[in-house]
Amino acid sequence: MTRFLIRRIPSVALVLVATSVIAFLLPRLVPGDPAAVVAGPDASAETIAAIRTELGLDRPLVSQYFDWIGGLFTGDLGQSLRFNRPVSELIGDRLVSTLELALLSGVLLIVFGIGLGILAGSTRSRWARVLVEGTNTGLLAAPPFLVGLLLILLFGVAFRVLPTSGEVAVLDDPGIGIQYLILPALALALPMSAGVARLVQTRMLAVRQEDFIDLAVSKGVPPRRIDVRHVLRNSLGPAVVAIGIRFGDLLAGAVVIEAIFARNGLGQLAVSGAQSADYTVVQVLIVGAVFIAVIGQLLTEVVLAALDPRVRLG
Amino acid sequence: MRKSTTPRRRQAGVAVVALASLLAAGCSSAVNQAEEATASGGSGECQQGGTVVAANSSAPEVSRVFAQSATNLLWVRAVFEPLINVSTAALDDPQPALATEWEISDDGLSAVLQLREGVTFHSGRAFTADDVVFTIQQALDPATVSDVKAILAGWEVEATGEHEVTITSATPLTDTLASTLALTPIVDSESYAGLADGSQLVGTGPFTVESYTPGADIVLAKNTDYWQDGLPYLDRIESTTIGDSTAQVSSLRSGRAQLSSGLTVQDALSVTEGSPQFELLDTINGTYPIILDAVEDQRVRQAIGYAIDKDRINEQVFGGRGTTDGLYWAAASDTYPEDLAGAYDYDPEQARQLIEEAGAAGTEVPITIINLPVIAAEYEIIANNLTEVGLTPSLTALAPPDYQQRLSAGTGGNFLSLRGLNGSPSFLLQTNADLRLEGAHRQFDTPEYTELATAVIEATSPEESAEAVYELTEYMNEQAFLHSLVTAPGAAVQATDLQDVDVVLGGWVPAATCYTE
Amino acid sequence: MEDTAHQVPETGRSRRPRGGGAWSRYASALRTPKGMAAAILLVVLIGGALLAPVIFPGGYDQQARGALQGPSGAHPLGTDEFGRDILVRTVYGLRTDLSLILTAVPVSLVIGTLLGLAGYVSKPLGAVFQRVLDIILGFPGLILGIMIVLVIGTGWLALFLAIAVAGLPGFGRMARGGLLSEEQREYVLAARVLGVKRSTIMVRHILPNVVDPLLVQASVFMVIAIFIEAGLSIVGLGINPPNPSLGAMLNVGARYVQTLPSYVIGPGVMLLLLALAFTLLSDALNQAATRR
Amino acid sequence: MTLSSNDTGATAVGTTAAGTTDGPATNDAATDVLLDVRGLTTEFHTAEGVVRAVNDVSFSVRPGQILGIVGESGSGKSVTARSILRMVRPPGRTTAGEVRYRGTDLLTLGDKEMRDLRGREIAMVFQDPQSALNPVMTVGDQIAEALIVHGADKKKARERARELLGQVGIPDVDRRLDDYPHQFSGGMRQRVVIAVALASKPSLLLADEPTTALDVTIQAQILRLLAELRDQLGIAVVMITHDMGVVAEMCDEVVVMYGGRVMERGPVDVIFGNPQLPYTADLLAAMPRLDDVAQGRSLPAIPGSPPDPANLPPGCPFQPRCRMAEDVCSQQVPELLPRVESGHLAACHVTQRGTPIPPLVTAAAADRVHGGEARPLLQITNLRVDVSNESRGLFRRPEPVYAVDDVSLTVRSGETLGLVGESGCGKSTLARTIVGINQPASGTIQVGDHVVGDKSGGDAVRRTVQYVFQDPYASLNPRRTIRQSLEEALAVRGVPPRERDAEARALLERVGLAERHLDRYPHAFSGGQRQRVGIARALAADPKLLVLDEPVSALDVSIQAQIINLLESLRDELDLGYLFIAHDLSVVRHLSDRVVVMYLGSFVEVGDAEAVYSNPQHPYTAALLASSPIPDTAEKNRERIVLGGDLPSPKNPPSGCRFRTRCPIGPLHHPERTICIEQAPALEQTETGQLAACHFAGELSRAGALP
Repeated sequence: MTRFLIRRIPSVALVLVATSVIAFLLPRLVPGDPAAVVAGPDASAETIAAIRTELGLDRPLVSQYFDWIGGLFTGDLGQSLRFNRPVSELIGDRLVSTLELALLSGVLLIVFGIGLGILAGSTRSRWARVLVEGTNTGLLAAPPFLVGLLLILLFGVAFRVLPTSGEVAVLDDPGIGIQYLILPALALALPMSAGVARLVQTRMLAVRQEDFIDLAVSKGVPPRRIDVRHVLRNSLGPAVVAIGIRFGDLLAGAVVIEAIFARNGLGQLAVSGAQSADYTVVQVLIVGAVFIAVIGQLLTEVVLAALDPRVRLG
Repeated sequence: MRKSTTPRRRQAGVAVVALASLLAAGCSSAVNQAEEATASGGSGECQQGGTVVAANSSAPEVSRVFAQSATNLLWVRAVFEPLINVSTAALDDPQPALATEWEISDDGLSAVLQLREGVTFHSGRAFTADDVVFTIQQALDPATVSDVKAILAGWEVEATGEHEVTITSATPLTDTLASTLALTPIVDSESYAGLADGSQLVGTGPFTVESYTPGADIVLAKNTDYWQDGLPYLDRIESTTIGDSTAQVSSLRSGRAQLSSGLTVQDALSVTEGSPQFELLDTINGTYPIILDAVEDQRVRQAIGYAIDKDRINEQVFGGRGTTDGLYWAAASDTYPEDLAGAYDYDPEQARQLIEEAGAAGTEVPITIINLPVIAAEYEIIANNLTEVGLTPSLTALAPPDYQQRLSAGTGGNFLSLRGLNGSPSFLLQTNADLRLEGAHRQFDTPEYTELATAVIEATSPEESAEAVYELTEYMNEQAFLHSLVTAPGAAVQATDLQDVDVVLGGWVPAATCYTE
Repeated sequence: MEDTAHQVPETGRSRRPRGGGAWSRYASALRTPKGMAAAILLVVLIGGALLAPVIFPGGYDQQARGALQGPSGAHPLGTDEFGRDILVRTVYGLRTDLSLILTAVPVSLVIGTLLGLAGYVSKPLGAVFQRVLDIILGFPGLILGIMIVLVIGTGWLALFLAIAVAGLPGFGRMARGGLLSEEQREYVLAARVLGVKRSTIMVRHILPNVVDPLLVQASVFMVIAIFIEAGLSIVGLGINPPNPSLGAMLNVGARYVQTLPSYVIGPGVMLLLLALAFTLLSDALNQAATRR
Repeated sequence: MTLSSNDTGATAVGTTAAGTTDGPATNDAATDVLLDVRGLTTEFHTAEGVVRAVNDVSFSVRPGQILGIVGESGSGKSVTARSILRMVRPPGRTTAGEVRYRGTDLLTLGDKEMRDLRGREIAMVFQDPQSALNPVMTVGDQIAEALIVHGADKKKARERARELLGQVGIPDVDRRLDDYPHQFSGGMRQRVVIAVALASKPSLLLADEPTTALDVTIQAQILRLLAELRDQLGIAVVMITHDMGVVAEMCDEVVVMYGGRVMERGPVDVIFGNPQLPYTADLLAAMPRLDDVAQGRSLPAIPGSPPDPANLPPGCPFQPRCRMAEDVCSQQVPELLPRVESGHLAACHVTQRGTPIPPLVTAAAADRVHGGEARPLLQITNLRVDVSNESRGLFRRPEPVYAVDDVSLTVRSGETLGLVGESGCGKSTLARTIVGINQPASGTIQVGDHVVGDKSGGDAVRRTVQYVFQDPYASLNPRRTIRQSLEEALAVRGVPPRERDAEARALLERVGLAERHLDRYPHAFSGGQRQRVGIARALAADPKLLVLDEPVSALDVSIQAQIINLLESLRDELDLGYLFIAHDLSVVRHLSDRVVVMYLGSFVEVGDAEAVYSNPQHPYTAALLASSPIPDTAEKNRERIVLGGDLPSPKNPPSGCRFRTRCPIGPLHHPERTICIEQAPALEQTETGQLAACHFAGELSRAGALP
């Protein structure tokens, strides 16, 4: 396993370097001037120019890039242009919010995705299958924000059982915090889980056709045990891959859900950073997100290996 | 054969257990908790204590303490106080704040201010005249964002006593002193470096900064050493950022927030209409002009003025809360040229005729806007109107960095603008980016305009001033290089059980704000 | 049918695609219940969108004073904040969405596939493109779309590009996966042994067999494209007003969800139907592609 | 509506048959019969209609007996086995008949009772050990599970699992108990599957083609294991197979199935000695045999192909292919009736009347034209092929893996060089390297005057050498019609478009297909027909040499002979050279002039077919020959060399002689023979004329038996 991970280092590094260049250049391609944002709507061109100099934006791009990269290696992520604060602090303040959301929706994604998939893949009653399939198709077609709006309507307006706006850190107050977390996590996880469920279901149906299922039947193994011990474990691979890919999304990309549920997470930071040309923030977030996606991929492979001895030992 | 329920049951079981444990852990409901915070209602006596959650659509920006900024509306006057407060409702009636009284000389070129004694910064240091001098120096720094830099640049400020300041100015102070000082809150010289990045936010206001999360929220706690006895009432203010309007609306409805700013009027109305819990609150007055820098033909510019249905904009975008006199000036001021109001009332026929005369049918009218819901909504009606009279509007919607850069560089073309209406015509002509003579975003510039505007700025008596404004306004109407479409107060939403939510230039002054029984 | 002997009882899992003309297979996909539902939905939706100017000749920007009126005979879904008919705008919004996804997704499909198949021309080139696609894939959620819109400036073109670029990794990886497995197929080897030109092998043997999963993916991505449009609209970077799009309408309508629910329900249902149509289509295509 | 009328007819006859066929088996005391199947009928309800895969099948099994069920694909033999255990997959359903196990009708048991019985009383072994084991469970757990579900506690189950693994001959049990299936070789996996089946000490084992997916030497191991189990534990075995050789060697009784019906049944020696069904007789005759010298004569072949169960011919299912068919055969389904010898039943209208089955006439093969000087078409010198597929790392090169290691050979026009070896020995790699799919690491391949790999060589090679794949289905693009496939090949050859149509027809005709087949897609063909198409496509390039990679091993026995005959006549008519690769030694013998035996990337024996088969000099060759089942009951008790162990990995070949780890005369049995470990033997001339790479060449042949 370690050997496998070490083998991946060069390609991971390559991706990250390329990403850093793109992350550095892309925000700067956006027309506009961060100094103009700092200066405000009424500012004159002179004020903006003075602020540009102060922010160091008049230096050559190459030196800006290498300063940034150099900083990264010493743990300095840079200063936000707009807030004049260390980027690490800006991210740190929101990381918990995003992590909480990602973790809970990750858990929900796994529970619902795999649960729904198992349901669809193992039920033998026609009607149950039609019902589960229908739910699944509906969820597949429903975008997260629509689900979010619906949840807000349902729980925030019609039955006021759960808060629909804001957040309380789970670490500060677990009981309350988790209540704030439930709806956004659901809105994020439900539509995604439909995709995962679809994978599990398809795979289960395919695995059911495998010879080793016949062997199990011929041993006299009861159907339930077959489902769990033989079908299920062989069916999770593609779902794990999908969840692995999605988890990166959860961590870094819950932009819309954060907006709708008024959470101040990294997604919001990224959007506002992009919209206000806060290059230094955006570039770190992009590199971070790609990094997480890469880590997610590696983790996926580790989990796959845990699930499948052929990968682990072969 | 057909029952393989265990995995399913087990799954369901897991879910139930998870939910149950969650509910058990949270036997205190977040919803109830949020409601408790607001659960008072009724009106009457001011209560000591309580927390206000104030939601703003944009994040606090500490670098803009010296500017009128919507992003700082709900916290900055809680921490930083100016010498003079100017209520947005009464621009001509400035109120003492850190200055107890002031006197302007007859020629209007100098003023003496008496400062309040016994005021301390949050750090404990006493406030003196030197702090005023320091503050104004900082405001003049090229990299400082200040709305009133142009005026301050003409000032000499001198500490003529421990609690006395004398200002001498190149241009008359009569119409500008109050607004200028109201927008320049006093900062602490010792911690000023920490203001740049928000690590130290020290002022003299009724609340101290407990925590500041850049880009997200700022939490304020009661300043127990506040100079006004018995104030403030509130214990805490959480000024938080909710960018999405839907989320902000739901934060109000769910009882999380008691004060909110940055919603469009329509959104605000959707919360307040028919609701006993919320009401609208007027904040800073703003004017919403269209600047026609890229329309060469004066007749077409005039035609555009006639073509735009300002009343419908007022009604559909501003909830009917604004005025549509077509003038840039605050109607409440003494110098308001009433005769000239309504020159460009909606008259599509007239517009068509002018366009025909100019042979401009089908002319492209590119319009640059900042990508904000209100402005975009305004544009929708304008575009519809212009199409109706035979012009071809087209849109460039820009994010703030791009929009502001283009405007300051004078490459915005025709643009929709949004400016605070913070003072007299004289004040606006020196500070407002659409009107001012130097560093203006507007590209229209003629000797006549400079002359007429200078006359307004240099007027010392009210009569002189009124006449100069009249002449300037006449010229502006004729040239039609900009049309003020709507003048409307910013719309905030407040919970009805909050009392004395005062708004001055700069933002909400929470000193006297309290919950009622 | 001389002998399909070992296809009936003996084999259970040969999931090789069956032969036959491509069109007949896709036609058979549409004959399944799901395919039928998808086809009907799509015909209705696309037909409605195409005919919008005929059905509602007044266009989508007929403003009036009566803003935010509830449903009535004249305005079945009520009017929006500028007094425009919501139903009319919903149909025109559908038109916008369709105009986006039906152009951007095919473009993405073609370019993504070319990038994915680049490895056939040159292995290093293929590897490089694969890395590029990895990076795009790693971009967090909407951020890539937001950056693209910001660079280009809001409007149809920006949305088009945002959708097209977002689709590249999916198509590229799928094409590459297909290429790698097809290259090992014996009929490809057989063609190589015969000396068939590489380009001919690609066009005749590899592409047709890679196309099926790509079409399924395209159908799936149609749904995602709709979501991208909506997501960008929600952060205020959608289509330029006064053009309607389903996402932009939902974004505004959400504010009036209490006072004028039809403002959300109209475009919301339309969006769901559109997404549903493509979800069903992808299912049907998938079944057809993997049917034994 | 031929189908339904045919159906009803069959059912009517079948019912009567069930009544009358209570043959000798049921005459025995009921206790003596372990399994009694009567009138078993299983149908598949498909979109195209009802397919009766098993039609009125009756037979019985006594304790300790080995019953063979033989048949070709689609004969219903596997479905029969599944029907017994009630494991037919939907949409299949057993609709009639009885399956009495120890007197209880299994078809009427409740689900739970049936589950209890599965594994405990009746167990099953599957064809493909690669897929029959759950890849994510350790083999120990999988064996133990068979016990746990029948009520054993975990500890005991594990203990028994260990014992079982030992019993089925897996070495180093303690360590391997916790290994996963993929860590075992194919043969070892099949042993595990058998261990799973044996776990609860069943009385009856249903073995569904248990050795089909295995190599000959491994097949011999497994067959020996099954025979031992029967002898030691008294387990009855129902052996389902297509291989008459396996039946002859293993079984006591045999049931011959065709078109879903039992067509003949009886004691093995009776049926092999005196078949009363033309099908059985012809099938036996059509098999190429190790022991007869068929050179110069084509094989007797059964025309046509096995019927589609969805579309059976009326009357006797074999009638369209039967050379003795009469009118009655197409009108009436023959009943399974007792014949002269006790226990022998057959279903044939014609032989029922006592008409003897005349021997199958074989056409004399066409004269071989390769007179005079045969030119060498292909010359391979010292070829090595590296198949390590790891991409080159950033810092290191992957270790080379030579699947083909330093081999040389020559093929001349008109000549067939047979290449035999087990899977993994490198024979396919060698073949693919010749046609340019793999790249040689060193050595040269010379085709005619051109060297492969040269710039100029490519086209010449393609014009000279063509390749026929093992799996004709996989090698035809399912999306393209036969015409498109052929015309593509013709286009490459440079045939002008106008002539292609005529040329394509000619090609099809040449391989025995008709013009009407041109516009069909591959899935519309039977296996044999597809292989004909594959050959036609190869011929389209007008080659001089065909590399035939196991061209008949995926085909039914009755079809194999057709294709072999076709290849033979093509060779002789066109003066082609063949490199014929196969693992089936009898097929190779029939077709080849010279034979190469390959083991782990190297040639171990090279020589004239006659010499190699009659007098193998290398112990591996001897073992291969001895392991191949012979469809003759007389050979049942011949001496057998059963090689132990598996083929080592080419990644890490043994030092010295590569065969030494399995060699019956090597250091395993003669510790003093250290030379085998230290020194690789060279391919050298032996006294019988062929070349062999063995330090002790000829020893096993001389001794004639194992030490």
